[in-house]
Amino acid sequence: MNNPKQGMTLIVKTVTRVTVWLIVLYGIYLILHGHLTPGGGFGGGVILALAFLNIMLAYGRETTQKWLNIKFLEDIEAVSATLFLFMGLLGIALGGHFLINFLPKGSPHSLLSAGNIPILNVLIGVKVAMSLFLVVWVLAGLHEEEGGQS
Amino acid sequence: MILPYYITIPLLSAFLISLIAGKKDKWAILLSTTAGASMLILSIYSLIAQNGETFIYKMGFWSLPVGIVLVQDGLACLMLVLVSLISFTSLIYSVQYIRHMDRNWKYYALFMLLVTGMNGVIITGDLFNLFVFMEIALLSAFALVAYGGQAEEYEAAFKYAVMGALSSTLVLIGIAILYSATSTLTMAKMAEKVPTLDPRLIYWVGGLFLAGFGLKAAIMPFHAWLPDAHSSAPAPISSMLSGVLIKVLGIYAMIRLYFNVFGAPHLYMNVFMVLGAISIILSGLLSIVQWDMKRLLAYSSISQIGYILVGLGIGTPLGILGAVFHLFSHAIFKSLLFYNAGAVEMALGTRDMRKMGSLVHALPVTSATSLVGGLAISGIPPFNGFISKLIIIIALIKAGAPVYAILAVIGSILTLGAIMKMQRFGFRGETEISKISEKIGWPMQTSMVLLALLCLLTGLMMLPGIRESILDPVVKVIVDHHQYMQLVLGR
Amino acid sequence: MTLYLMCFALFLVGVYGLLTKRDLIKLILSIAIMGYSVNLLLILFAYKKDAVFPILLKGTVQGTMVDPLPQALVLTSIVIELGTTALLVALAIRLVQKFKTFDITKIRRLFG
Amino acid sequence: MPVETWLTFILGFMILGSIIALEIRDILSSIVAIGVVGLGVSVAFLFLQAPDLAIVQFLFEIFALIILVRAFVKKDYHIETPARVNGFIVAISLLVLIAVFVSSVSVFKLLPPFGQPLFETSRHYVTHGTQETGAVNLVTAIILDYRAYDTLGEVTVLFTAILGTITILRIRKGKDAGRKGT
Repeated sequence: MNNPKQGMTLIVKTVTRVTVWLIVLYGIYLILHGHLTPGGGFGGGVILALAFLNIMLAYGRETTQKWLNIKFLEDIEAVSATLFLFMGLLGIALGGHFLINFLPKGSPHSLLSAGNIPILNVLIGVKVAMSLFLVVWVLAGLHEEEGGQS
Repeated sequence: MILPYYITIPLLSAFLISLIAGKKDKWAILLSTTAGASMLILSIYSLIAQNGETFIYKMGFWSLPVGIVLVQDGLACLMLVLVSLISFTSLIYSVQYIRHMDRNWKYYALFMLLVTGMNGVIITGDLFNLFVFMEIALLSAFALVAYGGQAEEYEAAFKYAVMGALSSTLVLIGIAILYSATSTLTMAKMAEKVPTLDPRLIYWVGGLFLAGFGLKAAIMPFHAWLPDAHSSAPAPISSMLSGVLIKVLGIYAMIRLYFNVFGAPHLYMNVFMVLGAISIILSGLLSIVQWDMKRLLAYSSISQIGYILVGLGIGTPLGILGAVFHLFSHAIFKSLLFYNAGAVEMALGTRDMRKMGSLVHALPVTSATSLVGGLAISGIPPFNGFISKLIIIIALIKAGAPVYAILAVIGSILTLGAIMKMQRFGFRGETEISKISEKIGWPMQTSMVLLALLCLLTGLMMLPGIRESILDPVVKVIVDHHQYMQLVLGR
Repeated sequence: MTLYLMCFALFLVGVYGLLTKRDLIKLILSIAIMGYSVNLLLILFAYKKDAVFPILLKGTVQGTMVDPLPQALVLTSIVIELGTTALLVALAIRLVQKFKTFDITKIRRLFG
Repeated sequence: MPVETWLTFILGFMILGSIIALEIRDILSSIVAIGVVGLGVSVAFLFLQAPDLAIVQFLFEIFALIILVRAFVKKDYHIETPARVNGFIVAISLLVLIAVFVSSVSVFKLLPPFGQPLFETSRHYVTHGTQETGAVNLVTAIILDYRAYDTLGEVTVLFTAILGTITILRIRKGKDAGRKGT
């Protein structure tokens, strides 16, 4: 934690490299099974954000900036919100009402069921992940910049 | 049905602005003004086409207590027109005003989110949904108040944010208790069940809502944040906050709850009258002693909110007509006055009236329109403010509350004094000012002239033919509280 | 009934902090406490005796369920509270940068 | 032990934790105490049969802690200045709050007692939810189908919050740095 720009020690970096994928996998699992098990887009999205955060803390800000294009993340955030709105507008086009569940419902307990719900869950998951990561990114960035000045 | 488009148009424009704006603000301006104009057209069209009817829109086609319902009745229509009007002129005004600060698309995206939140609050028929959209409007308002990036702006925004968070929590507790007692969130369904509940419960929950929405409307004991926030924000945002935000989040939500859901309990009508009278007198006095032009206007906003509350508290159709009309006209002239203050601040770089002088030659349009706005707010005849205040005072006398009528007249004189001070020192002082740092361009002039004309023209809304089609349905919604429930539930 | 009252007391602890504390961070924490209490109150209202969580499990016959609607509301309100907290923290950081203090009584350039 | 007893313990512990968080001088301990209270909420959600919420509350709690610690503790680690607490204000606010609390006692008595909700609107969700939406998790069915409009608003709130945060924290340069304060 001494120099936030360089990140932490090699041990932490190596462990992070392995565990981040597990965390991401778990987040994706939670999001996709949102209509079947507890969790859903919000929980899964936070887990994804925590995975990104893990990278940021372990590898430091500069390396993370190389890996993750921040502007791109902002765009993904806006796109996922827009797509949520478009799902609602598609409801008007296909079902006659805003945000109507227009896809076939399928049989309960299967992964591809419940019409719109899995799609909306994925959109929310992406949106939450990006938003929360960006919040911490911006808040943390301000500090380091201030540190650089003084 | 056009109801969901009041949400989707501003929301889509906010999302698209953040996607395609890039670094410059050109696209942002284009998109947001297009959205603003289309909402203005939509809302005026629906006001004309409404014809006293009530439209219901079921979100996702779920039957009533299960899903969320949107309701568009006379009151909602009028508020939508008001929000679209003020937001459209503010957007035009912003084009020059914000460029003088910086060129950033984020301002326009946040502005459209603010409009989304207010529209959502207006058209919803569901109590929790009202809370969610209230939060959208509040969060964007916090960020917009802090937009200028000065120390005072952060301080004002922080104060506003803490107060806003407290009021939202109070409202949410009220919603939770009402849900537990009635087992529904649809306001019409709640209204159906309220008569079966113990009145003590309604009084207590009403107290929570009074504190929560009173904080948002800045009624007198809860007003501490307003003068700071409204004077520190950029001028177009001040006019949005003072003109429509406190009315939509505060007064409109209170009308829906206390009149349409609770059925206008007597206790709260009296509380409205008392708090309204306190607001009129105290903040009238406070506004006279201010030397900061925008602070003066901010205090006078609290005083005018007091008039609206007193009018609502009378409870007679005439009083409510006055309150609704005053709500409408106050939005127009207060926004106009804030535009003027913003123009003066931009030209002179200060808001302190002691440093100003005669601006009649330097800023002809601004000083002329400020005279119109000032006369309207202090209730001088041909302007709309005169008519609305007159109706409230007549209603007070008719309802047998002469004390309140005298207080209202005194408040009007206090407002006149404050406005005279603003005119005397701010626009028509002794020292002739010829050198201004920045010219007021056509976008700002257009919006000022437009609102000044409307100050005169909206007085025509009281003419017999127009009044029946626009204002009377609104009054009917508020007075006849069973009607709302029956229309929404389809009985 | 006792539980409702305790939850309301938790809310009042938050309000007490908001009224008396003079530290920027303490104010933010007080708002967080109020948020917890409201969320918990909603879920307390939803609880039904001997009921199970509102998720159908495969192959089992489930008994009565607790009220799912407040759970959905609380999910929304948790997210809203996080958004408010983030915004408040951002404002507080800026205030500390400008005024070099955490004490709200010393941050008084405006009055009113 | 019945649920009520457990919840009474948890709630008492939460009230204690929040008082400690408010009264303690050290800001890091204060933030950690709030985190513990948040975890208490999460456990209470588990007892109240809301696993969805327990997960989300737990995760958002961690996140709020990260934000708070990252924002305030790292560089300007500070100990609260021993502010002269105005005894008058404390006494007045305590009196008012106690009055509110006492008045609330009779109101909470009027509500349906703990464990017996009215369950009118929600009966529809429980009996028809899976059949109408296809989702077996009824909370998901509500937030993404019955009340999807709320969720659209919620997504917008998050969007607004992040946009606002970026706007507030954006680095300002150029001519506005010289803009006159009033």
